[in-house]
Amino acid sequence: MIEPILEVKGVSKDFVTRRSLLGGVRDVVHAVRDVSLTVQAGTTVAVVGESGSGKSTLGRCITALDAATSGTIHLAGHDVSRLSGSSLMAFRRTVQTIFQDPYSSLNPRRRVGDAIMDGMNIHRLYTPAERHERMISLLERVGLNADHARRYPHQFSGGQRQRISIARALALTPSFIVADEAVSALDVSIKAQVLDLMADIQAEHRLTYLFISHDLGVVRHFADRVLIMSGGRLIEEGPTDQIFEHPREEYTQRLIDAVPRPNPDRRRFRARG
Amino acid sequence: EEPKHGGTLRYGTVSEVVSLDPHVYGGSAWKVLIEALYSPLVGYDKTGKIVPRLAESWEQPDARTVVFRLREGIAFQDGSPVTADDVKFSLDRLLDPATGATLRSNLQDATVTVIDDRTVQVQKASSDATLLSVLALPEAAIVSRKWVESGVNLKLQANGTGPFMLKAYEPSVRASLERNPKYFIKDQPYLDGVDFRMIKSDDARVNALRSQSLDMIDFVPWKDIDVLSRNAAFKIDTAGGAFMSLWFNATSKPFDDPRVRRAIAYAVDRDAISKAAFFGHGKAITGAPTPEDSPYFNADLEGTYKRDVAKARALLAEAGHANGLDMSMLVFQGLGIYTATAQIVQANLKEAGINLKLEPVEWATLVERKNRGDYQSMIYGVSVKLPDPDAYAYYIGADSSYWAKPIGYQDKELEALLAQGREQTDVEARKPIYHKVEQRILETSPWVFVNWREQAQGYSRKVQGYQQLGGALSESSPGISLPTMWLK
Amino acid sequence: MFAFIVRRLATSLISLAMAAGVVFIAIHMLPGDPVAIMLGEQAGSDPEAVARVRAQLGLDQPLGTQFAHWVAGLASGDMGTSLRTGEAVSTELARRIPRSLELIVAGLFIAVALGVPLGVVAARERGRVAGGAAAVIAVLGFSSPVFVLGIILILIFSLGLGWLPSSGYIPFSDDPALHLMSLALPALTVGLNFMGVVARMMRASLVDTMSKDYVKLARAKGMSRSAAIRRHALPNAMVPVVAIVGIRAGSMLGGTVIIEALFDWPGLSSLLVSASFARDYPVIQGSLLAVFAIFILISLSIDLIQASIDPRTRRQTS
Amino acid sequence: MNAPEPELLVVRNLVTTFPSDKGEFRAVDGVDLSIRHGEVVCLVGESGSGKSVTGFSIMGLIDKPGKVTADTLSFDGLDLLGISEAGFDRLRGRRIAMVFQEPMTALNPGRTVGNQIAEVFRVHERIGARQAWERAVELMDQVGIREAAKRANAFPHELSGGMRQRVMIAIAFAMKPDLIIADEPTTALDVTLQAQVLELLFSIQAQTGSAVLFITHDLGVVAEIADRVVVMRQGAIVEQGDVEQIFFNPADPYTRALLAAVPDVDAPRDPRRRLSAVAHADTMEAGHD
Amino acid sequence: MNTATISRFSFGGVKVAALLSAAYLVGLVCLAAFAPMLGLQDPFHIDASNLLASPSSQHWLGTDELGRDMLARVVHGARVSLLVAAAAVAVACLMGVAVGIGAAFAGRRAEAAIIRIVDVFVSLPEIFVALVVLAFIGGNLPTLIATIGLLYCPQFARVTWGVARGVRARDHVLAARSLGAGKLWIMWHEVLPNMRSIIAVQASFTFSFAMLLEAGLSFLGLGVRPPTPSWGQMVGSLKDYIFTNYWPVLVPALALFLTVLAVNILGDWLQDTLNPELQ
Ligand SMILES: Nc1ncnc2c1ncn2[C@@H]1O[C@H](COP(=O)(O)OP(=O)(O)OP(=O)(O)O)[C@@H](O)[C@H]1O
Ligand SMILES: Nc1ncnc2c1ncn2[C@@H]1O[C@H](COP(=O)(O)OP(=O)(O)OP(=O)(O)O)[C@@H](O)[C@H]1O
Ligand SMILES: [Mg+2]
Ligand SMILES: [Mg+2]
Ligand code: NI
Repeated sequence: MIEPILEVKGVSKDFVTRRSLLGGVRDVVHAVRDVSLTVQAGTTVAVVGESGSGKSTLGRCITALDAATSGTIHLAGHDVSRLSGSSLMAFRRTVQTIFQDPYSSLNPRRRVGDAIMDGMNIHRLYTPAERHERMISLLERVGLNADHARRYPHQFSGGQRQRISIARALALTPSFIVADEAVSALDVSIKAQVLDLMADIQAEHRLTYLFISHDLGVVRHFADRVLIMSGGRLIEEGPTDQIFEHPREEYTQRLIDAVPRPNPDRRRFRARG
Repeated sequence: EEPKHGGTLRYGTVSEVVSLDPHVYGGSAWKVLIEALYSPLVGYDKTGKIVPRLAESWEQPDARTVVFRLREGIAFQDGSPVTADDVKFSLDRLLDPATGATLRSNLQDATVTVIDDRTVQVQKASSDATLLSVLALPEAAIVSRKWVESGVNLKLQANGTGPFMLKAYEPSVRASLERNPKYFIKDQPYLDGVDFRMIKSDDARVNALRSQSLDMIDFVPWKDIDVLSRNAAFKIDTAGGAFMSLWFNATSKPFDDPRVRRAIAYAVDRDAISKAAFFGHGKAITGAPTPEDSPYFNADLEGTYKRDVAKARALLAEAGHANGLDMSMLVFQGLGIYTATAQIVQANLKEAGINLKLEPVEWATLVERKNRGDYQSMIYGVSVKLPDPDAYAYYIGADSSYWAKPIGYQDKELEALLAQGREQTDVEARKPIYHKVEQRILETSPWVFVNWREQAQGYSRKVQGYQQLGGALSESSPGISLPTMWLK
Repeated sequence: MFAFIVRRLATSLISLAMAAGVVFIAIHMLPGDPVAIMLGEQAGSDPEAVARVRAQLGLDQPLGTQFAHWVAGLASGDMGTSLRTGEAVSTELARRIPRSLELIVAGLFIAVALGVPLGVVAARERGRVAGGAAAVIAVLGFSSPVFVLGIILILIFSLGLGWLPSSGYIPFSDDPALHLMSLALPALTVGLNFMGVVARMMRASLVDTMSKDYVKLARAKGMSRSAAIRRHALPNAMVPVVAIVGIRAGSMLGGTVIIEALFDWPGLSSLLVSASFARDYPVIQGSLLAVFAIFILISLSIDLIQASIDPRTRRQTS
Repeated sequence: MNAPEPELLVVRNLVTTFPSDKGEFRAVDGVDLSIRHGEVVCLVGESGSGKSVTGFSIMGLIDKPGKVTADTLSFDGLDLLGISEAGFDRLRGRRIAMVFQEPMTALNPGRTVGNQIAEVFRVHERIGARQAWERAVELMDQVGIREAAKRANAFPHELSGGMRQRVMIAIAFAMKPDLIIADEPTTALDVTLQAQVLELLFSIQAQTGSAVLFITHDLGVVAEIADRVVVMRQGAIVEQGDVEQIFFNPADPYTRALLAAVPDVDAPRDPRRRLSAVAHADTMEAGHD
Repeated sequence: MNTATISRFSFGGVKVAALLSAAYLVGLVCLAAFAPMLGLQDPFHIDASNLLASPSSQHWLGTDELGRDMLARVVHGARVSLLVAAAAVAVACLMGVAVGIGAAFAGRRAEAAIIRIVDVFVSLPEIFVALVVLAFIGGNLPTLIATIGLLYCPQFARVTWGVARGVRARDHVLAARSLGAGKLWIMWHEVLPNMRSIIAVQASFTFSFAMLLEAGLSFLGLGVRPPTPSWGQMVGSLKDYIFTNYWPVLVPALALFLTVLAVNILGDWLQDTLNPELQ
């Protein structure tokens, strides 16, 4: 019953940031270096690390939004480097991304109903009437209602927007979702709502999440396994509780220690005045 | 008043001088400039009479020959003497097609012979009463063989025998002249110099005169003639030197039929055009375009084509266009007089049942399409080419290389009459011939003559000694007057 | 930075070469024969004369040969000779370009000097009468054709008050003071016409930057509102204004025909137009090439100016 | 507890409104707040609850057409509502300073950071450019920017997020103000950076004795630093009190819900994976702006 | 250029002004549309005895240089002027936007190449282009429209390119890609809706310039064929008489002026309306 849905082997990604006069490469950023990992279907794997450690880049390589410089990626039965034409379309249907910023990931000039139906339109699924019906039911599923379909993104709160992004990702009934900092921008209460919703949907559809975050509290609460990245490398990996309680790497320990605890008795920066 | 020496005349011209080649016509300002820099063998004086220039005298042994006797001791501005050889060289240069000389067709098959150092003979193959008047035009300027053959650029430099010398020149912008102290007429010119400024924009030119940054301008726009005349500070001299006409492509239907052309001649309201397009500074031509002061002027023809819409309709019906006619007309778009005239003609023709479509074009296209015969009709302003009725031959004669030739009109009867007229030198004998010529022209109407337009020079009151001539010499008037003009 | 400039110039050179080729073909395809026009009424339709003069000028050769000839000439710094005037095109351009640049620079200076304050007022007083009035004044400049504007200025300053000459170009070497006076009206016309665009751009851009956090921070530091706007918002808001001024300057090089005619200012535009009317191919080619080349330099300097205002753009521009 | 110190800032019934299509929108609706000398007060609440607007209202930086009214708005005995514009300018930056949330947008991209710090001195003290620059470099050194003399010439985009936030802090502390309003100064940073910045901020605060109004929605941070906590919701204060009282003994259900929603890093995973005790109230219904 | 900047290219948000402008323009369009039915005088009737007349009971707005009724000509002239400007804006907009968006999605090298070429076109002198077109095709209304459209196309291209460059980096474009959207889909659904308001402003600008350019071009013969009146052509020919009779030129000049003003005010209002975030 345990089968890997994602297998990443030796993936690196370089960005050229400066070119010479004739267009030759002058400067390179090694955003991801030789990363390998496997993810089992139906689980949540968190990718953790400081800003700039290559988390998003890895996510984009896995979802074929960026091409890896080297290494192989197999996801949901596809070789990601060989996607084209119909296989690309099939891949796009099964793999979805929820983006970090709930505002910028929705087109401010399009009604959210249309945004949710986009995937179905692109893949020409269902009749227009069915699409509409499905869109409404998705909206309801994420706790909104049919009236909201005709509104623009700015007319929603951050949490609502994030839920719309989720509805959009679910419209194509994917089996794998990369959630790139999907809840980082939300405040506590809304963050909680969104995480609950994601958990519910995972339970229903046996979804797999690659959950990118640097919020360790959320990760501890939400993930089955945790990967720690630093400087583009995968430096530690393991089940969530093990990582938090017995980290092997000193770096991981430092990350965990840096999290401010919601407990006035454990102050580090400032004594009570 | 006694003329005073000195001073520089600032003269604004509408046309832009782009070349100083004295043999290739380059617009009215060019003509004045060339006349100031160079001299022909003979020239015109302020009354239109032919007078000595480089030649002190001449003889016409027969109707096809002139023998010139050069003045003694005259020199080009670079100091070299003017010889009979220079005269031959200059006239031969006129005849060389590679020069593109304006007068080449007028002088076709002429031969130039040097008789001695100061005597030259010009002879045409057949009788030509116009020979002397042609050689008196500024375009027949004499240049120095040595100088030209030294490889100078005639378009940019000048070395003549005229009253003035070139001091500075920027093509199409300005030319500054200074007095030629060695000018062969004693005491002339009176001015120390002339500053030519080429100002295409009518308003800019007029405003410059008004604000006194210029002393004199040419082509005072018709709309401003009255306004400026009323201003005591300025004097406006006008003379009819050019006439407006409608040309037809006689090689194709419907204009191969003279009745159609005549119908149009009847339909046009010449007074309205004179009034509206020329602000009253035009004069209807109901007869033929011979200036009134010419001895060949024939008052009997006046009124041949008075506006008569009924007659126009009748002629059209006769020609088989009883149900009306569609035609198009090329109109040069750059000048208000053309577009205004065109619109009035359009309205006039409508009344006669002709639906005229106007095609506004720029000059180069107009030239190209006319030369290709790719047009039905067009409006054109013609300046009188010669102070001689043989001008008709250049307008519509079969051999003419005047650029109206491609209109495709040919008439044997007219050709014969024109040849006859050219062979005679006696005015009285020529008169009846040219009356017949004009009659024939009006009968066949290759062109519809519209009106004389007044050409006006405007100048401030301190400018003295200017004489405006009419007819063919209208354009040359400033050039003729320059040596004896002076500033108060 | 250096590499950026070199690369930019290299790509520009390629586009310049392409433009030159296209222009060459286009103008030679134009109907109309320069020789027929040059020779005028009487000789211009004499086929023999036309043919001989064409041969003399090398116009009878195949277009490819002519092009090769022209390019070869360019490579050795020879832009050819004007068919009409017989003058070297480079001489003619060397005379005209400075005059055009002078007019444009003076005009743009006026446009900026008037447009920027108008835009600033319109932005700062947004939603109030003063702001609306500033916006309307700005539009006044470009809401009537330039010739109408120019004539109005002549009526007022030249014929009415008699302060300035109505037209005419007086070389600086002849009389510096008169030269500046002759420049005044045409430059003012260019300036007023363009002022509106500058003002609207300025206003839009400033409204945008005024609400930026760094302006708020400047105020939080204790700066007054106007000082914060002047020192922090304005420089950054100038970026798009610089761009539009630059682009416009480029298009004005050959686009001030009407003004040059009205004020008798012998600049590049009138040369280009009269050469075009006369089909003086070498002059047309040369002027257009000069316009393109200058524009390329202008757009490069826009980028450099923008980079100096906003250092972030330094790396982004390709 | 110590004897109550004199109040530095007193706010009574602060109302800040913005015009909108549906009439006036009350972004802040009757806030009462007071801060003593040297005290750290945290302002928490969900997004859009009016935290930032409260901060800007106190700073006098609400631009037209926004409108600020209050029964009392006094700073160290000065009436901020009655004060002249120029008078307020002299206060800002010198006695009340502000740290912005996003240093990238709050720093002028076109000026060097040294210049932007030096500006504070130039605005408030009549000193030369040279001297101001030297003091800016000194200050940068104090906030832990290595090679300060060199870095002062850098443009904001050439610095890392952490360094930029240090520059912001330097600007705020430059004149050793009595009150610093810090609007989510660490939200954009990752945990390790956040820890560094907080440490810096409060070590300087300890030296200068400034009072701090710290706006955040991270309850972890609040627990770390606050003396007192103010909880806002929809423009109004729902509860305020000592940090222990709020965390251990919250009175308001909303406060309780907020606290419950914080995932605990140190607790093993709850198999039900339920966090949200806040009712699915769509607190930010459409048209909130 | 900065995209947000252009999107804020607004006037002051004075709704009354927008309303007045709209009323003026609607009135103008109606006048133009029903011009032949208004019982005006014949705009082509030439009266050589009454040139450049000032207003009278017979000719409410006076007469032009050929004695034609100015009122009739201004009203009829509105047809051509409005049509030319509107159609030219449409041409410029369609082509410019296509090029601008296309460039932004064409890849690094192609993008640089396209923009350099656009630059060349931006600097191409208007009159020269008009001349080439005129000489090749000749002057008529469709050509005029196409020419003016073509002339303003590069500016549209540059502006939309700037916006598209900003938008293409936004997350919602990435989101669309992750849904499987192709380039065309992205251009149409993700990028285009974000430039509507900028296009509105640029269009209002262009509309003004097109109206004025028509005046400039008519002296080249690229304008409308006489005697059909257009404001530009009327101003162009009547300006010659400004020193003698200032009245006639004032009429079309004022019509131009008011229209440009109205269009600009309306353009700003439209920009705000097309931006759902500002509602
Ligand atoms: N398109 C790009 N071009 C050049 N460098 C890039 C590009 N995208 C990312 N990088 C660089 O690659 C590195 C990894 O970036 P990435 O966005 O994957 O980090 P991250 O872990 O997601 O960080 P964050 O937590 O801030 O989102 C960074 O140094 C970044 O600057
Ligand atoms: N200039 C303004 N014009 C109109 N409305 C405004 C303005 N500034 C803020 N608002 C509104 O006031 C309300 C409170 O905003 P504020 O920025 O104070 O929220 P916040 O509590 O700081 O939220 P966050 O945690 O997201 O920063 C919001 O609904 C916001 O849309
Ligand atoms: Mg990331
Ligand atoms: Mg806030
Ligand atoms: Ni831009």
